[in-house]
Parts: sequence; structure tokens; C-alpha cells
Amino acid sequence: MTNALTMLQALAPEVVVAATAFLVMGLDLRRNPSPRAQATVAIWGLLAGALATIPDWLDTAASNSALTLWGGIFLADPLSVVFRALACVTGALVLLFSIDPVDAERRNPGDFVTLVPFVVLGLMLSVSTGELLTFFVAFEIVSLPLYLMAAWNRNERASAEAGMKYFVTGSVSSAVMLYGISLVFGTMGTTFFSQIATRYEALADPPQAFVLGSLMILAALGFKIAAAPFHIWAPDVYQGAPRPSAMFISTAPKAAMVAVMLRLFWGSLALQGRDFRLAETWMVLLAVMAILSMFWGNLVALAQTDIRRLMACSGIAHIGYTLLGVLAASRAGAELEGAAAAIYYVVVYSFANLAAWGVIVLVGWRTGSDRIEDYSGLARRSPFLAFALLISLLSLAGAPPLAGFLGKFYLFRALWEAQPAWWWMVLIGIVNSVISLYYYFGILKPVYFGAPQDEASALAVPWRFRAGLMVCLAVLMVLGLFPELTRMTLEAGAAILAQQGTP
Amino acid sequence: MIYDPNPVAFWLLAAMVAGCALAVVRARKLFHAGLALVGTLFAVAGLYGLLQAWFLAAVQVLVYAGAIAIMLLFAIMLTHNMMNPDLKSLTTQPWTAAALCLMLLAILLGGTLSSTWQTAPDTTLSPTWTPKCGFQVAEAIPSVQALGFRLLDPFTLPFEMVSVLILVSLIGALVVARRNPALPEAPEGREEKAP
Amino acid sequence: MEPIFEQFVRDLTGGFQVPFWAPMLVSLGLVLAFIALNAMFMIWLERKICGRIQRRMGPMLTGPKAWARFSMWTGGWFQTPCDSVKLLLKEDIIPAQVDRFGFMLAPVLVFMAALAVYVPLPISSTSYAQSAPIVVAVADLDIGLLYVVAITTLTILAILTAGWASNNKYSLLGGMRAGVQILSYEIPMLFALMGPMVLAGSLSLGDLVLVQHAGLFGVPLLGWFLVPSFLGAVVYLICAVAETNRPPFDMPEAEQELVAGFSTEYTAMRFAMFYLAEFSNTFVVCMIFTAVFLGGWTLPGFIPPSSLNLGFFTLPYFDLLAGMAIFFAKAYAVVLLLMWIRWTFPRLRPDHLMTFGWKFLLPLSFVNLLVCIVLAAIQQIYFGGNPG
Amino acid sequence: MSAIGLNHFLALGAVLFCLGTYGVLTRRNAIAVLLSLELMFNAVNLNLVAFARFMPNLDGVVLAVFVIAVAAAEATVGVALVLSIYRNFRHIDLDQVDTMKG
Repeated sequence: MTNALTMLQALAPEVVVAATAFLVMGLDLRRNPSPRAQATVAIWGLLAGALATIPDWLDTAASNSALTLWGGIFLADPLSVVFRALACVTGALVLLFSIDPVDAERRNPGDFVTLVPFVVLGLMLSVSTGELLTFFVAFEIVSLPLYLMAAWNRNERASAEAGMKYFVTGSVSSAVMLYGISLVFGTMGTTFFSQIATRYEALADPPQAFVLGSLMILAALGFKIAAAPFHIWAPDVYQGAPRPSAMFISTAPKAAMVAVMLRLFWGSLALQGRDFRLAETWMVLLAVMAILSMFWGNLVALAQTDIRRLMACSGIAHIGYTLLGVLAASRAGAELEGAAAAIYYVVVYSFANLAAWGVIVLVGWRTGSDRIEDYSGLARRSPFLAFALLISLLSLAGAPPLAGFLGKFYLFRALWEAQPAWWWMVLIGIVNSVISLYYYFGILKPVYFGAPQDEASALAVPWRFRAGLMVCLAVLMVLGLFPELTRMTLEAGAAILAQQGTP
Repeated sequence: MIYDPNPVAFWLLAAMVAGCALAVVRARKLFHAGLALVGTLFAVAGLYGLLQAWFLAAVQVLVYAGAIAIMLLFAIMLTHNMMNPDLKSLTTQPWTAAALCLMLLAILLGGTLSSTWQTAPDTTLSPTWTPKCGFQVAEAIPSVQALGFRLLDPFTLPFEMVSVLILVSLIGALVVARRNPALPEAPEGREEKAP
Repeated sequence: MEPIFEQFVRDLTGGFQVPFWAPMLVSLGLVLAFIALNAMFMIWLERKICGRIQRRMGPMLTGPKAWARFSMWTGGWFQTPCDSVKLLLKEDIIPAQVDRFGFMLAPVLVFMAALAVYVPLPISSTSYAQSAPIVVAVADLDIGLLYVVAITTLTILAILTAGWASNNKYSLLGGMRAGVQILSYEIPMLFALMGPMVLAGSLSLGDLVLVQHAGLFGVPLLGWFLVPSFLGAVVYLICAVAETNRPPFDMPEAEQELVAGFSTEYTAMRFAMFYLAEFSNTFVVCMIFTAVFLGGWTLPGFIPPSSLNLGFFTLPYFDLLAGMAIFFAKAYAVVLLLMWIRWTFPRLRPDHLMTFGWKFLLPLSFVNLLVCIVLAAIQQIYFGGNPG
Repeated sequence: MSAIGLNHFLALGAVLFCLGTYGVLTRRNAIAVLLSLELMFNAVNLNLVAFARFMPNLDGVVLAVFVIAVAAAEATVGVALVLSIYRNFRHIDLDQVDTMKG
């Protein structure tokens, strides 16, 4: 058992974020609450939370092991460190982009700001737990506020509809996941990942109910990350929800889910180098999900005229790519590359997506429209916004000097190395990237070559947006321009990650 | 002593669970569906009792039947015309849905019933751990106490998280459900005025 | 109940083994009879008290003149039996537009709840022919206190059903008000009860009483949870009044606004069932208060002998009888307190009621819980173990 | 009647879960969907408690307590959303809550 100090160190980021969340909530209870002040406090608190992961990072790097609390309910390992920091930064950026429009439109900005740190707390806990039910509870802390944030515009039909759709699909997937958890508990007698692993190893034959249970868990995870064929809710929700909420929905839960998938697949349930019958079953499903997601996302995106629906489709496609990495990670011998590539891709995707959504939020707030034709001439109205959109979309498309390109490259290489016989899957990935170029350019063309519809021109960019966008763009460019840096980090990370799963 | 639940009690409760659940999904009046849900919840609580999980049975009645179901009944009363039977209560393809569900049932039954479970013939819900809290606990711990210790020792974190979960859903639900005084009311408002 | 009943039958008949269902049946009969008779007595008492407090003539004078002339307390007793006969003989009306299923279900549910809540209530204990004292209750459940609070749910459900099924605006509003009120006050009530739970380390009502008898910090009277958890007792009492919809918290049936609330459409026996359940519940909360805060059937430092020798006759089960006497004396003291409250306070407004419950009672019950935890910790550390 | 074993409880849980699914799929009324969801959560709890009793392993009961708490939060959110739908559409018929086309 660890002493109180280690416990505090391991939990420091969560403690900081939780304290921030309660502080922000307290600020909302004052007689004249100031949402902007709350947002400032929340942003700094979240950044402090991200910084608080550093001791964990150094500690795990130095000892090559994970800090385990309560027998595996809480794990502070490299995987969790990366994603906890990512969750904090995502939350801070979302607040930076959303506080101006939310405050201006008077839609309970204080409560909106209050919920964000709580969601981040849920994200952090869901990526750093080694127990199924704790994960479930943590993920509900993420989902429930997000359902409500989707319905935040209380007097708008589309928003209420988005919230309801998100809620119903999300709850059904929760129920399915719980049923799966109950079956896993029944077969293995425990819900701790590490113990499941050891007991699974001891069994000659995986019980059918266990396979069924884990498939149900997987399907539910597919729902939550909007991977095809469980994606139907995504476009409507992204379109109907208020833009800041949609931005949050499209980034935060996806990254956390990928982390959890990696942990499940690679950390404990699919054991490295041992019995792979179970993993094979899953891999088929994963591959199907990946391919369907890529094709559906990219092809449907071609037909979209609403930029939010388009982003939803592109998000589905990107989940498809990421699943290729998870697939590689669940293959013996290529786990490290696969996992590292998936992590890298998700990080890059988050920043690119945040930047793109930042622009969408600002333009939507100022013009009240999300139609792609209304973006026409954006370059003349605000060169900075146009540039931000250019960089983020190119990165999403995977154009060479940017981080997105490296991300895809790592993914495909990991998949290739994991199983050369899967060359056709790599090919599908490449074909899809090319398709995606087409619709990303479909946005960029009017932005740069179209004429502004109204002459009223220049779009003022508030400093919050400017700062947030700059951070995102800097990340995309630095990660892309200095591949050595990335590779070194990844390799170091992967080496430590290898220790994970054996707490 | 082998744990052997009373078959008569089981079948009665099982029939009540299944019957009430069927009523929940098929009743024509929404309020009746709500009442049937409460019936299901009570029957499930009875099953917990049969399984000797008394504390959980009480919690089920207190929280599920007492809070969740009642809240849903309130929602029915707040949104629904009091007496209108819910005539068009089903979607256009109930048979497709039924077929799907039967398939799901077959899969679930096939998957679960053919499995071997790690069950022991022993009867007592005895915990296999030793409390670390410094309390003197008798050898045969009543299950409520054991449950409490279990919540304190490994499940501390989820326990705290649940409180956060309830807090956030409360904050958010209040915002979404409340009328916004700053904005005009939705179109087609009826004459009703809620307090 | 079970062991005592078996013992009793064996003593009487010389070794007859009772079948397993007999104790249940007997306790059901006893509880039913108790509810009916006790309600009549309480109605009489209520009338007397309201007559005394508010100077109402009827309750003090109706009935044969001689009785009224004899003393103030004997007059007016005739009213209750007359009422009972009237209710029993009235026509049972089911209005045309009601939802028949719900309308008929509601009184049954409410009465079921009133019956079921008696199960874990301990009224006495006896050690006759046994080494350790046995708690006298239908069944002294492991989770008794939780069970009692959980069963209240059924009452809410019944009232909501009655309100909805009557197809009447007054009923619906009354039902919803009652539902909200009971639901809201259940929370501070549970937290108020949690103090004693922590102090005793048990949820069983029998255990709670025994622990109180043992005393806190080794001092017997301190053990009555009224002392260490005084705030809890106050909060519980207020919540209990609200839970039973008694004035000053009788919003659900506020006559001036809602005719008679959820029971507007009910007549005759069905109405009587609501009425009976209400009085039964009132007495039940007083019994719970007695058991949880007033040391139940015990008196500090007083342990009755298991049988009393009267010289010419040995009274068996003396401790049982003495315990019951003590218990009911305490419970009726609480009943009198409730009646005093009822006839002296004006009715609250619904929003005031909610504010009072959520913003005042709930924090107060938290404070109480904290105090109890501290006291329990002191007991644990310096006096070793739970008091029990 | 034969002795009641774990499988009986599991089968009942599966039936309950499927009935819940059926309700979610076929009901158009938003609250009816919520009611059906509760059935699904109950099926899970029934499974967990049955496992807990037959294994025997107390953890199942602990997990069930958490599931109940989560279900409570979920229902709160559901009711809030239903009220928001009702305010905007003046009905809660999910089939007609479909304004977005893509």
C-alpha cells in the first residue's frame, strides 16, 4: 500500500482539477457572478492540472512502472499521464473558445463554465482507472453533462433534439456496456483489469459469456466514439448542439475512449504473446468498425453543405483511422508502434479539430450560419481565421509538412509492421485520405477564392480566440516540422508504456 | 448449507417482473406504464431479497422506486395530457423490433447459459478480505457493514465520483429544465402557467 | 415475533409446534386490529385536544348528556363510533371519468404501505426462558430503519396514483404536492436518522434501542439519542409531520385551495382507508421517534424482571408487558406533542415548505450527522467499540 | 419444480434486458423510452446481484449500488431533456422530433 504522499502525488492533477471545479461552482453562486472571471479561473486551474501531471510523468519514467492505488482502481502510468494532460488542455481550449459566444448569448454561461472542469475531471479519471465500473462511472461524469450541454440552447428546437438523441443513444450504449461488464464480472469474478488478465490466462478456454460481455463493451465504446456502424447520432448532434458544446463533444470523449480501448486491448484483456483467440474475434470487429467508419465518414462528408455535419462525418472517418492504430496495438509484436501511433494520432486530431471548431464557433457566432457557402471570402474578412482553418484542415487531411501527415504515416506503418497481410487495409486508409482531401478543399476553396457575400466585412477576432488558435496551430506545426522530436518522444513513451498493464 | 432459493417465490417474482416489464413496454396509457415500472422495481427488489441482498433491496425501493420512478411519474404528469390514452405509442415497425429483440435474447441466453461460472456452493456472502480501518469487526460480518467497508477500501474513488456525477447532472438538469427568464418563451405556448 | 410466539404457544399448550405461517398470520391480525382501534382512539384524542385548544363544542359535548356532564374528558366520545359507522355504510362511488385501475389501486397501496411499515418496529423485549433478551417485533430486520424509510415510497406512489386516476385538477395538484412534499422531506429525514445509525453502528431498530440502553460514554441517560443527536431528533420530528401530511404541512389537502386534495373523489371505504392510513402513519412516526431517540421500551437503569411475583399469582412476561407500557407511554407523549403542534400552527405556503426543507432542515441534518460522527469516534476511541 | 440456480436469474435478466431494448426501439414517447431504459439497467443489476450471491463475491452488490446511483443521475438528465423537448415541441413524440436533415 502506498503512503499518503504518493497517493497525493498520483492524484494531484485530479485534486487540482476538482478543486478548480468546485471553486468555479462557488464563484457561480455569488450574487453577481461573472462568467468571464469564472472561465479565467477554470482555464488556469485546468492548466495547473496539466502541469500537475509532470511529477507523475517523471516518476513513472524514472521507475519504469505505474503507480497503483486501491489495487488498480487508479493507475498513474504514462498512458494516463498523456491523456490526463490532454484532457486538461482540451478543456482549457474549449473554455477559451466558448466563453465569449456563450456569455454574449446569455445562455447560462456560468453553469456552462462550471460543467467544463467537471467533465475534464471525468475524462481524467476515465483514462486513469484500471477497473471497469470505475471507468463507467467516470465516463458518465463525461457523458451526462455533455448530453445536457447539447441541449443547452433551451429555446431552440434543434438543440433540444440533439440533446435527446445524444441522450437516448448514449444511455442505450451505457446499458449495453453495463450488461457486458456484468457478464465479465460473472465469468471472471472481478472487474479489475489486472485480475481479469491473470484469471483469463488461467482459463483453458474463454467462456462464451466473457466473449459476449467484452463484445458488448466494445460495441458500447464504439457508440461513444461514434464509430460506424454505431455513429448515427453524431451528425445530428453536432449540427443541433450549440457550437461550443459540439466542439467539446467532438474532441474530449473520443480521445479518452481511444485511451481506454488501448488499455483494454493491450493492457490486460488481450494478453501479449499469449492466447489470441479472443483478440482475433475483437480484431475482426475492430477492422470492420475501422473500415466502415472511414468509408462512411469520408463519402458522406462529400455531400455535406453544413460545416458542422461535415465535421461530424470527418470525425467519424478519423476514428476509423485511429482504430487502425488500436488494431495494430492489439497485435502481438507491434503493440508499441501501434499504441504510440494511435496516441499520437489522437493528440494531433484533438488539436486540429479544436482549431477548426474554434473557427467554426467564431464564424457561427458572428454570422449565425454554418453553411459552407457562407465561409466564402473568409480570407479577406479575416486572414488569420482563414489561415487557422487552412492549417487545421490540412492537418486533418494529412498534408505533408503538418502533424496530421506524420500521424497517418505512423498509423499506416504500424499497421503494416503489425501484419503485412493487411496491406489492403493500409491501402483503404490511403484511399480514404485522398477522398478526404477533396472535401477539405471544398471548404478551403471558397474561403480563399470566393468573394465575401456581404461587403460588411472584417471579422474581429477576440484575443481569446487568437490565443487559443495560436496554441493549436503551434502544436500542429511544431509536431509536424520536427519529426525527430516526435519520434523520440514516442519511442521513450512506448518503452515506458510497455511496462503498463502489469501493475 | 447449499443456498437454495424458494422456487415458488422465485417463479412468482419472475412472473411479476416479466409481466410488469411487458406492461411497461406495451401499456397504452403512459401512467400505467409508469406504474408497471414501479411494479417491476418492487419485484426486482423482492428478487434481491431472495438473493439475500437485503440492503440492496432496500436501496432499490428507496432510490429506484422511491426517487427515480416517482420522478418519471412526475415527468408524465407534467408533460402529458392526463387522460389521453397514448394510442399511437408504437413506431411503425414493432414486428421488426420484436424480431431483433428476440434475436438479442437468443444471443444473450445462448451466451450466458452455456457458460461455466465461477460459483461456489458456499452460502454466506462472506467477504474474503480483512478490514484495514482499525475497527474491531466480528468474524461473521453482517452484509451491510461488509458493504460499507468494501466501499471504503477499494471502491473509495468511484464512491466519491458518484457524488460528483450526481452533482453535475443536477446542475446541468436544472439549467436545461428551467425556463430562461432572459429569453422569450417558445412558440405555440398554451395557456397554462406553471408556478 | 417468531421465537416469542412459538415460546408462548408452547407454554400454553405444552409443546405444540406452530406451523411457519402462523406467526405471520397472527402478526398480520394483530397489526390490523391495532391500526383500526388505535386510529379510533387517536381520532378521539385529536378531537378532544382540538376542542380544548380551539374551544370546539362538538368534540367536548356530543353523545349522551350524562357523560358530558360527568367530565370534560368523557363527553364527546360518541363522535368517533358514529363516524366509523357512517363511513362503512356510505355508498361506494367510482366516478365515471376516472381511471378505474388506478383509482381502485391507490387506497390498497396506501393501506399496504401503512401495514408493511409495522414489520420492523420493536415494541418491547423479553428474556423469558431465554438467556439473551429477544426483541419483540414482527421481524427485527437487519436494515430496519432503511426499510421504514423505503416503505414510505409506496405512500407517495399511492397518493400520486390517486391524484392522477381521479381525473380531477384538484386531485392532481394535491397528489403532486403531496408527492413532492414527502419526497423532499424524506431526504433530511434520512440524514437525521443517519446520526443514530452512526452512533449505534446498526440499522436494526432493536439494536438501536439496546445501544441506547447501554448508554453513551458509559452514562445511561446520555445514551438516549435525543441527547447526542438532538438536532436530528428535531429535524426528524418536523420531517415526520411533513411526511404524514399533518398540519402545519397539510398542503396536499388544503381545503381552501384544493377541496380535499388527492382524496377529493374518494368516498366511503376507500376514503376510510386513506384516513386510517394517515392516522396509522402518524402513530408509526411517533413509534419510530420513540425507538430511535427516546430509548424505546427501556428506562435508564431499569431492567424489569422477566416475571413478577404478586404473591397470589406470578405474572409471566412481566418484562414484555412493562416494556410495552413504557413504549406506548413514550409514543403517546410524542403523539400529544404532534397534536399540540397541529392545532397551534397555521398552514405554510408550498414554496415556503420547500425552502424550509431544502435550505434549512437538510443542512441542519448534516450538522447533526457530523456531531454524531465525532461522538461516535470519541466513543470508539476512548470507550472501546460501539456502545452496543 | 427444480431447484433455482444462477441460470434462472440470468435468464430473467436477459428477458428483462430484451424487453427494455424492445421498449426503447418501439416506443415513440420520450418518457416511455426512459422507462424502458430503466428496465435495461435493472436487468444489469439483477445479473450482478445473482453473480454476487452465487459466486459468492460481495463486489457484485457494491457494483449494483453504483449502477443504481448512475441510473438515478441518468434519469435526472433524461427528465430534464424531456422537459426541454416538451417546451420546444409541445409534445414528446420522438418520431416527430426530427428537424435536422443531412
